[in-house]
Amino acid sequence: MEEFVLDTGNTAWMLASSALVLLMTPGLAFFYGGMVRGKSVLNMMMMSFGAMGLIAPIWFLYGYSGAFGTDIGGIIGNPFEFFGSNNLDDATSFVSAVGLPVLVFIGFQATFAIITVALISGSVADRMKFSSWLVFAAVWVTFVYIPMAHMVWGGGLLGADGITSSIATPIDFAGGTVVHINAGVAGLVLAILLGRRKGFGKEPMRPHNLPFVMLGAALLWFGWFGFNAGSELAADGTAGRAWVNTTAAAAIAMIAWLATEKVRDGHATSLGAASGIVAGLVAITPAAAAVDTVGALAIGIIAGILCALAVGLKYKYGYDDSLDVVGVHLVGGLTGTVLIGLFAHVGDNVNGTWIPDGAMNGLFYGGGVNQLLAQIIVALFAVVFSGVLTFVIGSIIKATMGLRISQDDEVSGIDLVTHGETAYETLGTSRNFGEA
Amino acid sequence: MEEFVLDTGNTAWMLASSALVLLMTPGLAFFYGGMVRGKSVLNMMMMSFGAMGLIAPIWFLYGYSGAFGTDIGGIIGNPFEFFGSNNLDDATSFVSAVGLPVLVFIGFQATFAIITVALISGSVADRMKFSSWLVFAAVWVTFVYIPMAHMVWGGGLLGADGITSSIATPIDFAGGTVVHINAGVAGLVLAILLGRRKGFGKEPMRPHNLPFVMLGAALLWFGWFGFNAGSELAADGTAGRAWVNTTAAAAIAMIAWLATEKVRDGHATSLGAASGIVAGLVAITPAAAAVDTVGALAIGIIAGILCALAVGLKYKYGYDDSLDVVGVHLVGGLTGTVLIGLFAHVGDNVNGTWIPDGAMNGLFYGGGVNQLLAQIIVALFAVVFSGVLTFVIGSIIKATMGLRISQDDEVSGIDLVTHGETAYETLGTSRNFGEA
Amino acid sequence: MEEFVLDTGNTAWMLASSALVLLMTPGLAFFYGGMVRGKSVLNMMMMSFGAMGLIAPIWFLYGYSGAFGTDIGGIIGNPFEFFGSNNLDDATSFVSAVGLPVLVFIGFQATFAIITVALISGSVADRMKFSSWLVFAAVWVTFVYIPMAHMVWGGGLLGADGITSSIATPIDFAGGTVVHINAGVAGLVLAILLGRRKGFGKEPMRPHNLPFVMLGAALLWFGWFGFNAGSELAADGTAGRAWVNTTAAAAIAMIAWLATEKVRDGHATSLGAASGIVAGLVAITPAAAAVDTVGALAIGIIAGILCALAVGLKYKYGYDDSLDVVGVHLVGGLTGTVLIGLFAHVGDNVNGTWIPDGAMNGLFYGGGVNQLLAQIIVALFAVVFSGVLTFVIGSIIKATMGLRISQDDEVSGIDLVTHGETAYETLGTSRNFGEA
Amino acid sequence: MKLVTAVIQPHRLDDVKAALEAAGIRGMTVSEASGYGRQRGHTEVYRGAEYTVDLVPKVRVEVLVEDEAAGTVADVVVQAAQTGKIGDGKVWVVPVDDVVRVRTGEHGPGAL
Amino acid sequence: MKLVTAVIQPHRLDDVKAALEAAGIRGMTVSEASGYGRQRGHTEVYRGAEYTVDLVPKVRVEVLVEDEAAGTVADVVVQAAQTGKIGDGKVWVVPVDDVVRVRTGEHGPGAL
Amino acid sequence: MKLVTAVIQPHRLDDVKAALEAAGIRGMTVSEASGYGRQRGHTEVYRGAEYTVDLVPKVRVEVLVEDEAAGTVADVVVQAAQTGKIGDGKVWVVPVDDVVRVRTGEHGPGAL
Ligand SMILES: Nc1ncnc2c1ncn2[C@@H]1O[C@H](COP(=O)(O)OP(=O)(O)O)[C@@H](O)[C@H]1O
Ligand SMILES: Nc1ncnc2c1ncn2[C@@H]1O[C@H](COP(=O)(O)OP(=O)(O)O)[C@@H](O)[C@H]1O
Ligand SMILES: Nc1ncnc2c1ncn2[C@@H]1O[C@H](COP(=O)(O)OP(=O)(O)O)[C@@H](O)[C@H]1O
Repeated sequence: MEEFVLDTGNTAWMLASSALVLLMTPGLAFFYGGMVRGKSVLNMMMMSFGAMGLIAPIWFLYGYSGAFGTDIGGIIGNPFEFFGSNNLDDATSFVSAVGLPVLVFIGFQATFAIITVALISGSVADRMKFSSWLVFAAVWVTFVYIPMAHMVWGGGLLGADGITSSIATPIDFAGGTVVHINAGVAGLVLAILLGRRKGFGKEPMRPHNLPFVMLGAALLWFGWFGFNAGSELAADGTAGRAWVNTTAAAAIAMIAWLATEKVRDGHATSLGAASGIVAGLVAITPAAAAVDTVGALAIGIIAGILCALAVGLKYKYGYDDSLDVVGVHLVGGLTGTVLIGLFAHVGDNVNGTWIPDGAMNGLFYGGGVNQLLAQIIVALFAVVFSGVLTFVIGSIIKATMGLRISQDDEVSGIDLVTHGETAYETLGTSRNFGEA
Repeated sequence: MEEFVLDTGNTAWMLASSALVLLMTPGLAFFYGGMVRGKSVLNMMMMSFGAMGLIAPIWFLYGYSGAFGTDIGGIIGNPFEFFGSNNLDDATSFVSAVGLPVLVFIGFQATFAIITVALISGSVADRMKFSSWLVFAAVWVTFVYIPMAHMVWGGGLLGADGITSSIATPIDFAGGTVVHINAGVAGLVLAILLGRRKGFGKEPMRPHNLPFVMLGAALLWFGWFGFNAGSELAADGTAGRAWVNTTAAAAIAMIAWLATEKVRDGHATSLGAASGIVAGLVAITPAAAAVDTVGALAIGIIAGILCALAVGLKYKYGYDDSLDVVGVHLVGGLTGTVLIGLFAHVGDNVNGTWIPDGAMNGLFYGGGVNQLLAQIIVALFAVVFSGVLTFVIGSIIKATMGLRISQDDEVSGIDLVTHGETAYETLGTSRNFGEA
Repeated sequence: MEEFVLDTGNTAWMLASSALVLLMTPGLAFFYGGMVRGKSVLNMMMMSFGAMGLIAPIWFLYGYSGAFGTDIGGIIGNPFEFFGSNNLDDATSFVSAVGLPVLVFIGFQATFAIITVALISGSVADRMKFSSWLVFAAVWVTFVYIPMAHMVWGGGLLGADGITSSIATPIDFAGGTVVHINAGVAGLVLAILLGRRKGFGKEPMRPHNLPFVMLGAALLWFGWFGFNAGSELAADGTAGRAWVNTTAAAAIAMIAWLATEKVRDGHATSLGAASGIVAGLVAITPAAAAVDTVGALAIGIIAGILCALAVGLKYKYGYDDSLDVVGVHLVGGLTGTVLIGLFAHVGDNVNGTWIPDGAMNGLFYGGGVNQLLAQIIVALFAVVFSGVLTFVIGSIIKATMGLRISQDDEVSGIDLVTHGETAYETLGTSRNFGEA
Repeated sequence: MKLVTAVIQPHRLDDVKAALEAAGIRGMTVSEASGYGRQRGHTEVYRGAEYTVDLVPKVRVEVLVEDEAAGTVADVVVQAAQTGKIGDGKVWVVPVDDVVRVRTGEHGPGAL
Repeated sequence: MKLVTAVIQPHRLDDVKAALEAAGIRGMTVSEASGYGRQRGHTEVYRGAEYTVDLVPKVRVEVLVEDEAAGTVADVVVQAAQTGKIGDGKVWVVPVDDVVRVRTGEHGPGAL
Repeated sequence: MKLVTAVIQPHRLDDVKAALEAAGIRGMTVSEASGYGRQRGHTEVYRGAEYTVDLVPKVRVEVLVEDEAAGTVADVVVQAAQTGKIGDGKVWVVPVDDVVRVRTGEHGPGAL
């Protein structure tokens, strides 16, 4: 019989990482909340907080089991196996090899499910019914996120023995497909189902509080260390590699975005800096330990430029992806996932890098095209899977409870109408009025 | 002779946990600061920051020794034993069994003393003299917090060999009595001694910045991982259990509070979400590793509903507990402390749970009523102890230096009058004026 | 051949510490950003974020190698040795003794380089060309920071075998010279080269958002645990000592600053509390594990008072060190560095303290004047080194691309002119206008 | 000359601006205000206590015009701002003795 | 018709609102302002430098009334806003040529 | 009495205040506004989309004066606020029937 040997160091790092990733969702609430107009900031934040409230219990009840339980058809794990986070055994768990108590891993994974759902909310700003959002969140995590997590990390179709097994094992270190492509596609589909905000493309709809956007970007970067370096599930040199690559990519993507803006519009904006950071973080996520420092910088630069260009697409094609879930998360996620096929680099001289068995170096590092092919196949699969299922779920909600608030309410502001509040004290109750 | 064997993993987790809990107090400053009107936000925050400034030195000088020094009459430890954090010995310390250097434990405990004092400030918003607050903080931590910490954690009257020893060992994993009931009662007593704010019950006194309230709630949740999972003093499966239960309870309490509001008032507010999170965190604190996932969810739901209802009591009974220290911390702390008697659950199949020797499962898990009784006794003891001593301390300060600023100053705003500042640049010095 | 033995506990703490220190720079962005007027907050924050974007890649490419590569003349390490973070070997690295993968150490050190550069930006508020700032940042880190880091920590002139080797080994636990004196002097020189802001000394230029200043101070304190306790590079009792001393000094320095203000101006301000915290953190940085609790409190009190007085000097001498880089970082850094010569205390009874071989107790603890002398020499060397080089770099940029925006642009606001944005939605696009 | 002042619903500002521009008006001054009138503010509930917010957000638009244009301008604003719901606001006209353009020091109708 | 404008201490607004309502006034427009006058602002010290803030927060209340009511309304406001301390503010009355209710297009006293 | 209202560039406020003080004016009321006129706002680009911000920040200064002082005061303001660039703003003068000092209830010129 196996015995569980606790590694307190790895456990310490994973407890900290779990806390860090949990903080990303409020960070996102500020990143998104600062970007909307002052009349809908609370609703924007409530979509993130609501995701925390709903998804955590779902994860602890059946989500973990559905993702990491015994495989059923390559699509999903048995949701009843560890129902209620029961029937767990540290000695035989998924993470026993690194001396990690399985409950810590469950907590860590819960934070991934939460943030993925919250990411989607950026595309529905200012106009989605809050009740429909909550229903969507619960249904989507169940039928889209949990299967995707299983397929990639739980031994399903997108893992080592999955659809690309004859080509190469796909690499997704920390969630490029499960989190970013998944949320990005869902955001696009929801934005289309919802329709455009009144005034989209005509009015500026400027961010009402850019320091909040920067606060959000900072908390996201900080939390992302848990996301990427934590995905090693251990405190070792590979975690160090992920830490360094994460910082390198986020930093240079910010510079690349600013440079793109400067050339195109004449100004390097703070909104661009915040967006560039996130674009770099998104793109490096699947590649975090699979590339060397130069590879991380290359991925960061490419993602910074591509995402800076991609956020303009919505005006061209007329879908109101309000806060650029598509431009940043879908495009960034695809960029990182595919570039692994070029830049994956494990070998002598490259401290800390790691790729799974069956994966190989990228095209630029002598590994041929196989890895690139595998990455592209997985990315496309994720796009189609998430797109079709999100469309079905969104359409059913639209047909039943409806997706959107009335246009009058949208004009008055969803904070006031839906939540009965305004974010800041305004005329009539401000410092200068009433009781002085 | 014993020898100290350092466990770097446990130490790593406790260094991180200590930092996390320290961050809770600024988090509280934002949680509270966003809730007051714009003319008193700085004073609100200064009460939390002032607590950090005063309590940390007190703790390092005599506080730790008073709480964890050799027991004197079950009430307090010898405050001179480790005066100035000297005479420490890792090998014989309270925490040597987990390989933790005692200084790390002293730092961790300092953060608990700080936040407990800061919590009280919510009930005295807008009107307490800042000098009196500082004196109160120093005196209260000395005569109320330190003895309470000793009684519960330092081997005193509320521990294994204390007043309930013939019934059951009370369970307080991370500070339900010491921190939340204690601060909640103190807040109630101070609010009564101070009297109501001008306009209480008549004017809205709306939160001036709800995103700040949400930032505060987020930082509190984040820091609470150090508080609860850190209270295990080790990086192991029990810490993982505390992590998961903390998240489960906070999440579901938010949903429960929102649901209560929606039914009662018709709106699910962001203030409610933030408050619900804190209510869940408070309630799960004493129970963090003593219940299973379902128990944590149950405690969260009950606390969310009860606290949402309890915050209305102040209007009924006419005490101005301005920011609901009573409604959230006292009611939430009592809820969690008592519900342990129903939900405590250790045994096969429940990964990571832990209760002290002499404690037993709750009523719903076959342990009978003993644990429930012990929990109720301890809670009542804490209410009376904190209530009486706070009343004495508050009354003395009221009679000597006075507790309250003048009503004119209250109307003008305590920020301007007491601190000589206003939080935001206002008309006359704003962006649009002066040097544009 | 040596073999590398991973210590997961130390690695866990250093991964967390690295994340903490990285968060300090956004923290600084808020600390500084809240202090400027509303028309230049974004530029203020962008100087910090820009430093993150530029310095991280530089550090991973040649910075680490320049600081910790094979010594060249006591001044710098070989920048090509580990170019691109390659050619690393955990077994022979600088940090192999504590079982830390060298990549983790590289990441940790990157965050120090970033924050040091960002600190300087406080003295150039509202008026420096953003392009010139970016060029300055890249050049300065290369020619000033990297050599200084090498001299103090990489085995150069200010280390054990350096210029004071015949007197005593200088003590700089976490960066009093490398970070604070260095940035403080650079800030002074840049402020003089730039000249004063229009209206300096005549108009209030009040902080536009004091809660942001407090948020910044809180994040700095939180991150500083990584900075100071992380500088032990291990999770042990000395890290615990650094944690406790950091908190003690920050807390009491806040109180000391507030008391100084109260006596001098009649008000204890929130700006003073935030500033006092930072002053205490700066001063304890070099001494973090070299003094006992009482020493830490003494250093905190002295730094709090001195810095509170020093921030007034700019009005007397007429240099526009806008946000007090000199008054807080230079004065605080010098205070801490010199006071080590009085308060250094290692020995029985003092848990966790540590000083390097060749260093000795301070004057007040029986060590004589040698340590004091060594500290003063090192401090003066750093002042001169940083001063001269910063002057040369700043003058060249001034003569070529120019340092300063036009006065018209300064009056209009650098956010709008340089970044094409305003921080908050203002009249014309606010909640009340346009689409309601 | 006359000063036409309009207190309107914030979300009508864009239409009012467009209508005035169409009517040949080349300048105006806009500011934030709060209105109190037949239109009652919404009710808010904070932690169990209910309050009525009786001041509702409005926007004030001021236009200086020549005497003979005052009536037309007022009508243009009324038409553009009208939604037919309570709270649409008021427009009023006040006599003006003189107007000066700061840039040039010019007085009278030419300063408009 | 007349426009009565009052610049008052912010904390008197509630009483002024109540007094006007009691006097039968059904509408008004309120906005933020800063006053400069005999009442000097407070002195602030920031990091050792002292500044006088010479603009103090005020609230502006505007009420459109029929000609004969102007005096009464001004008096009602003065009474409700008075504290007797320097800085209580000013009330002034301006003639108005016409008033229109935006909702209905009605002109004159009926539009009030 | 007259009410002199000036809408000026925000950064001229200090000079206008100083000039009025030098001219013996002891009180004024200041508020924020946005101007729309010949001076066009700047163009902003957000994530690839371009917008023109057509309302630019202005400050409104109001001074109540005796009839005969109105012209001088207007000129003083114009001189102090002038930069010669488009967007300098407007000054206008409106007749006032009565002024009351809230503190004392005093009417007329003595209330100024
Ligand atoms: N007598 C008045 N004096 C000044 N402003 C008024 C007056 N009456 C109404 N207003 C302004 O007009 C707005 C709309 O008035 P209200 O009575 O709510 O609706 P309506 O004009 O459609 O009947 C108010 O919010 C207020 O700003
Ligand atoms: N001549 C004036 N024109 C316009 N507003 C004025 C004038 N004088 C005073 N005020 C306004 O009235 C307010 C109170 O005036 P102040 O001189 O301070 O006190 P008091 O009116 O009680 O003598 C000022 O803050 C300003 O808003
Ligand atoms: N007809 C008007 N009515 C009211 N305010 C006006 C009018 N025309 C201009 N203004 C105000 O004067 C400001 C400056 O006007 P503008 O046409 O930009 O420049 P200038 O007065 O120098 O020709 C505007 O921003 C606006 O606030």
